Amino acid sequence: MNSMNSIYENLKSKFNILGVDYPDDMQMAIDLDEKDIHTVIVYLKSIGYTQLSMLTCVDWIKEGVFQLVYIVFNWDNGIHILVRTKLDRENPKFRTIVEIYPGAQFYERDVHEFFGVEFEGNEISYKNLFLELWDDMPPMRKDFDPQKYSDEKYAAREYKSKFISEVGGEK
Amino acid sequence: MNIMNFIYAFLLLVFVFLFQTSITGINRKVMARLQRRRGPKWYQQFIDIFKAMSKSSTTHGWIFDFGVIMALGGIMATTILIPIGPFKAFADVDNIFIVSYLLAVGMLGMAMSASGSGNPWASIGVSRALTNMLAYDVPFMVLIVSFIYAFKTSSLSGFAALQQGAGILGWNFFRFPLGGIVALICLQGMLGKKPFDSFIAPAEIASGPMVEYGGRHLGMLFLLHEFSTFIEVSIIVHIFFGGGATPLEFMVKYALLYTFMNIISGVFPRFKIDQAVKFYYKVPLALAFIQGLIIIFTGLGVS
Amino acid sequence: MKIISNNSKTDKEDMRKIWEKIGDYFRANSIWMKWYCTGCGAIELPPTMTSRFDMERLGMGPMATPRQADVLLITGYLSSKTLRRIIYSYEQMQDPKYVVGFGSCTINGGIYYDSYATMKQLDNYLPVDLYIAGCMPRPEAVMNGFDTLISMIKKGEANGWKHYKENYDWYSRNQLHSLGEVYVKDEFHE
Amino acid sequence: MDFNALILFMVFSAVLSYLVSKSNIKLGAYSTILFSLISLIILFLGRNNIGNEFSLLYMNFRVTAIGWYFSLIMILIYSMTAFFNPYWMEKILYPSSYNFLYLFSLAATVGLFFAADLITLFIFWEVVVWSSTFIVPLGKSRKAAVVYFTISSIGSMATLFAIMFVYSKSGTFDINEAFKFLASEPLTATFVFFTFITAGLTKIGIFPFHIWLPLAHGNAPHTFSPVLSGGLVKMGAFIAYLSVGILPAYKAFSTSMTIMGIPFQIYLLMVLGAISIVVGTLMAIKQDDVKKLIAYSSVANGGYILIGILMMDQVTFAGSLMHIFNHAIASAAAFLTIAAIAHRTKTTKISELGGMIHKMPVSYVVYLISIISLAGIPPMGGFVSKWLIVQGLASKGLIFIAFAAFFGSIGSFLYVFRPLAGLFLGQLAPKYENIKPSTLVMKIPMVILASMSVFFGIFPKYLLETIGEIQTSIGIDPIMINGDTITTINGVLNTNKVAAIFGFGFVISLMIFLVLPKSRKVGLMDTYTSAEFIYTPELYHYANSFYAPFERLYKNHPSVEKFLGKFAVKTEELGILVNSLFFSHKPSVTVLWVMAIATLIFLGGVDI
Repeated sequence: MNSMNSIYENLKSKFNILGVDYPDDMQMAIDLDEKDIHTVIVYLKSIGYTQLSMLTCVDWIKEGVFQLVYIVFNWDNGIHILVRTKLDRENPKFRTIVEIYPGAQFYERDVHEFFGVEFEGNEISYKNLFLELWDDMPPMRKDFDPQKYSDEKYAAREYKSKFISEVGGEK
Repeated sequence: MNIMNFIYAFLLLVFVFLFQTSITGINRKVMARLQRRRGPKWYQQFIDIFKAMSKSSTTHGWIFDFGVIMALGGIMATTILIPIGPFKAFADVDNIFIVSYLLAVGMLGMAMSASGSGNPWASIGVSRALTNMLAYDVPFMVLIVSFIYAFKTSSLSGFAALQQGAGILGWNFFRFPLGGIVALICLQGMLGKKPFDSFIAPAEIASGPMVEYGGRHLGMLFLLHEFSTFIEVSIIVHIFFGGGATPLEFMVKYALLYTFMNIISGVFPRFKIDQAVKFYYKVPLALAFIQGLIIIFTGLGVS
Repeated sequence: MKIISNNSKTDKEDMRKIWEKIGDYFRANSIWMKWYCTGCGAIELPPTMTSRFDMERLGMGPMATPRQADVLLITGYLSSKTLRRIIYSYEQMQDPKYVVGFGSCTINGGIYYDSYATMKQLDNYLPVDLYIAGCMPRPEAVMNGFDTLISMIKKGEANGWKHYKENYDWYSRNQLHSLGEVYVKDEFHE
Repeated sequence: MDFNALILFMVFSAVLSYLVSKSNIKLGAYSTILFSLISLIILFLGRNNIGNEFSLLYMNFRVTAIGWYFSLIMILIYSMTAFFNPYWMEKILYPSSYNFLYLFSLAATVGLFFAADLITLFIFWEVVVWSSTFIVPLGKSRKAAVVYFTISSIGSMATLFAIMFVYSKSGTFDINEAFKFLASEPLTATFVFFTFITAGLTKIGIFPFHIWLPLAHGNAPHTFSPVLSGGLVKMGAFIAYLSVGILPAYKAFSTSMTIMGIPFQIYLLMVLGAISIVVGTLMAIKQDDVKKLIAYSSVANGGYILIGILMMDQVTFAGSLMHIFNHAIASAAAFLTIAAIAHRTKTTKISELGGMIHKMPVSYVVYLISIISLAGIPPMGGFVSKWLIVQGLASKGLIFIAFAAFFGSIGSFLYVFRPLAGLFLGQLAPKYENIKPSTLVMKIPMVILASMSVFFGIFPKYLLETIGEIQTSIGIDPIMINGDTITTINGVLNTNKVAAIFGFGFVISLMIFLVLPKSRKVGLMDTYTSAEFIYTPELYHYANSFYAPFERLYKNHPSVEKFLGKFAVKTEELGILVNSLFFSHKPSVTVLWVMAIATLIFLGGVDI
């Protein structure tokens, strides 16, 4: 565990880290303010975290906040670092990191399509990726009700009664 | 060339259809038993053909239809040329070169209509089929040339007659073992059976040329497949296994040879098309040349 | 498990012409299958084909393209994107054609009943001749289902394709309501 | 109307068409059609002229049966292709000189075939080479003309040398007498045989000299390449015939060593013919430009013709003479259809075209018939000639030559099908959506040539009887033919019966087709796409690198062009070396030579 502490000490000395957490062995999560994300990611990439494993978004609807999570991975020491930040939920805007990790292009398209987070600087993030002809709010948000959408969009089969026993088990 | 010939020809076609389709049905059962399953009814092949013919179909233009008609017409014409035992629909037309070149009419007709359908899978399948033809046909023809030089005849019944006298050992398959091996390998390519069937690979190129056929086109192409199988196997039976003194003898030899080839194809994976060409131009071609030189210079086995 | 077949009518007298009867006999005994591997049911088909159950006994075999196939097996849940491709593929098949729905996802949406992407009842969009219940039906159930399909075809009851042709507008209205439009342009095939 | 008037008329018509096209180009082009058709009729009707001799401006001619046969083919090809001239007038740089050269080269070829002595033969040979060399650059590239001329001049210089050598020995130029003395001297006969036949090899395009064919045919104006491939290549066959038929090759080489029963000199040339079949087929399968493809197919078919002529026996020789006729018609018809397409779509590349059948069905049918004949498939004429050649080879037991023959004929299925699938069938590109079909005047020659292929495929009697006459006039026993049943030593072919059976089979399959339930017409884009929606026909058309797996097998093959290129570079370096040694101004070189000479004198002890 000492290597994790040394990395944390090293980061703590350079950046203003709001919080730290160790969700699993070989994993370290650090919370940062919005504006530090780019500098930290560039620094991490320079010291060996060459792979962006994941960029995703978590919808904390009670706090009215979107949480962006960047997971970067170092092939040499095998450690994942989760860089997390919080965005205002009403109009979530953020700068793209395509110049740092070109692979982020599709992750940002995915996050935009399912959460509605705008990424300036990555112009194709506005095109849809998985959903075809989608006509409703981004579906991964907690305030989206899939059951209502499904019932209204796809006609369900009407059964005379909920349970077979009521029907008397007709052949 | 009078009306009787054409009636004989029509009866020959009907007989070949019944005989060959039931043999295919039996072979499907043999293949199933090879894979430890029960396999379909023996007349399943008839049902498949008639079912395909009973369905409606779509066409992509006049060349799509004309190609299929020309292909089946060409193959039927070639079937008429083939003698069955002593019986021949038309006198002295069963020259080996006429048969193999008229076979090409069927191949060209199907190729034309397949690429006329506008589907790239079909054109890829056709380009593989023609390359496959270039691979298996050349060693076989080199062999045939040396046989013609040795036996001074190039008609199938002529070849068969020369081997009738001396029982099993009189067959060319045993008098020219190298030639016999080359012939069987080339027959496997002609039939488009397993090791050399990359041109109708179902998973790879969506069954190649057959991709756009449904309904009556598919039924006619099944017929075409049956007739062309009959032609190819009977060429080998006439030249290498002594044809048939009686039609029954010919049918028995035919059935055994075709089943043997099916069993071989049951246990083989599939060659890529350029592997098939490389294979044919190494072993079979060398054997064909060796056999040819033996025949021409030493005359061993000809007397 | 009772197999629900959606157009099971009482056996009224048989008004098919002799030619159709013969055709139905052939079509019943040799059904070529274009299985469209959607969802988790496709894995049930190899065991149905291989030595233990051997579907070829019934005259059934796989075919590569919709043009050659008679029956379209829908083996699992259908997202809206897949449903568009299935409708396109169904329309490419030659009449008479049949549709068999595998598993509860095609009958009533199954475990994905509340998903925003999957449809809940297949026969709103395609004329389904036969459903095979189960999540997913084992090869025994699949073979039993095929047997029922064969007897339906023999009796001339499996004419979902006629039903599709006759009230095509009802089907296309359902399709457009659920899918927006069937023939879409996407980024990769401009 | 004896033939010296014919030759005069043709030369005069060339000049006349030049003058006419000076005033009005279109009229000039139509005059080429008119004059070539008139000369065709004169020649055809003047068949009884065979045997008489005449002389013109101290050049004497003799009308032989084979000469008449060759010139009939030549004029037929020229007249049919002339129908296309009017449409290319504005595309060609100097149209009036094109018309003149077109008819002038025709007159020269006819003169060549009727030459009585070697000098006239050589004169007309050079006239043809010069006139066609001037026509080729009117198309796209000068380089093609340069390569064409250099290789033709290699041939003509060698033949000129042979003629002069023979004259010095025999004292006469007359074709029949000049070569008689060679029968007794095998060594000089071999020498004369090889030098005299080189002109033929270069013109047919046999293996080492085949480089000019794709260049010249590919870049010549569209309306001249049919003549180049159908007609001019046959002149080479005439020279090959002279060097085997008139020059007593078999008698002279009877004492020399034989391979498989054939004198080694002739067998060597047959091996060259076999190599050119294989090379022509392999290169034709690879081509993307249809004109180059058909040019390489002419190389392959030239190989067949050479092998047939060199055998000089009853069956193979008849097969090759008939193959000259069939190949001339079929490759001319194929080139004409490609010219008709290029006229509308401005390109002959397979990868840029597709689905032409929907726009030009007549050219499709003509192209189909001509490639069936080129590939040698039964109902067409090509089959009869290839059948004869293969029967002859089989009866002589030449399995290596037969291997090349079969490789060529089955390989021809591949390369004839590539344009069929890539150019005519498949998806129609939207940019060719509204092109008009070929005009009526274009359709006439195409239909005539195609129907000729079909006619001579079913009734080869008329053709084979004239060939039989030629064989008797040369002294080999003629092809046995009685009412369309061709009998050879070990094979019988009755083309009527084969055609009737093919028709019978076709009728039965047509009836089966009509009995079954009707099919619904669907567009080309409504096709199996593994359930994906497609909207761009060009992306869905499979045309370029059609035989990719097969082409990969011989991707980096040794090529004559590269070899010659390296050879040229080596000679250049040698030249620079010599220049630097002997012609440089540097004093050190002169000092070197002074010392060298001094030491030589010292060593040699020259007694001054």
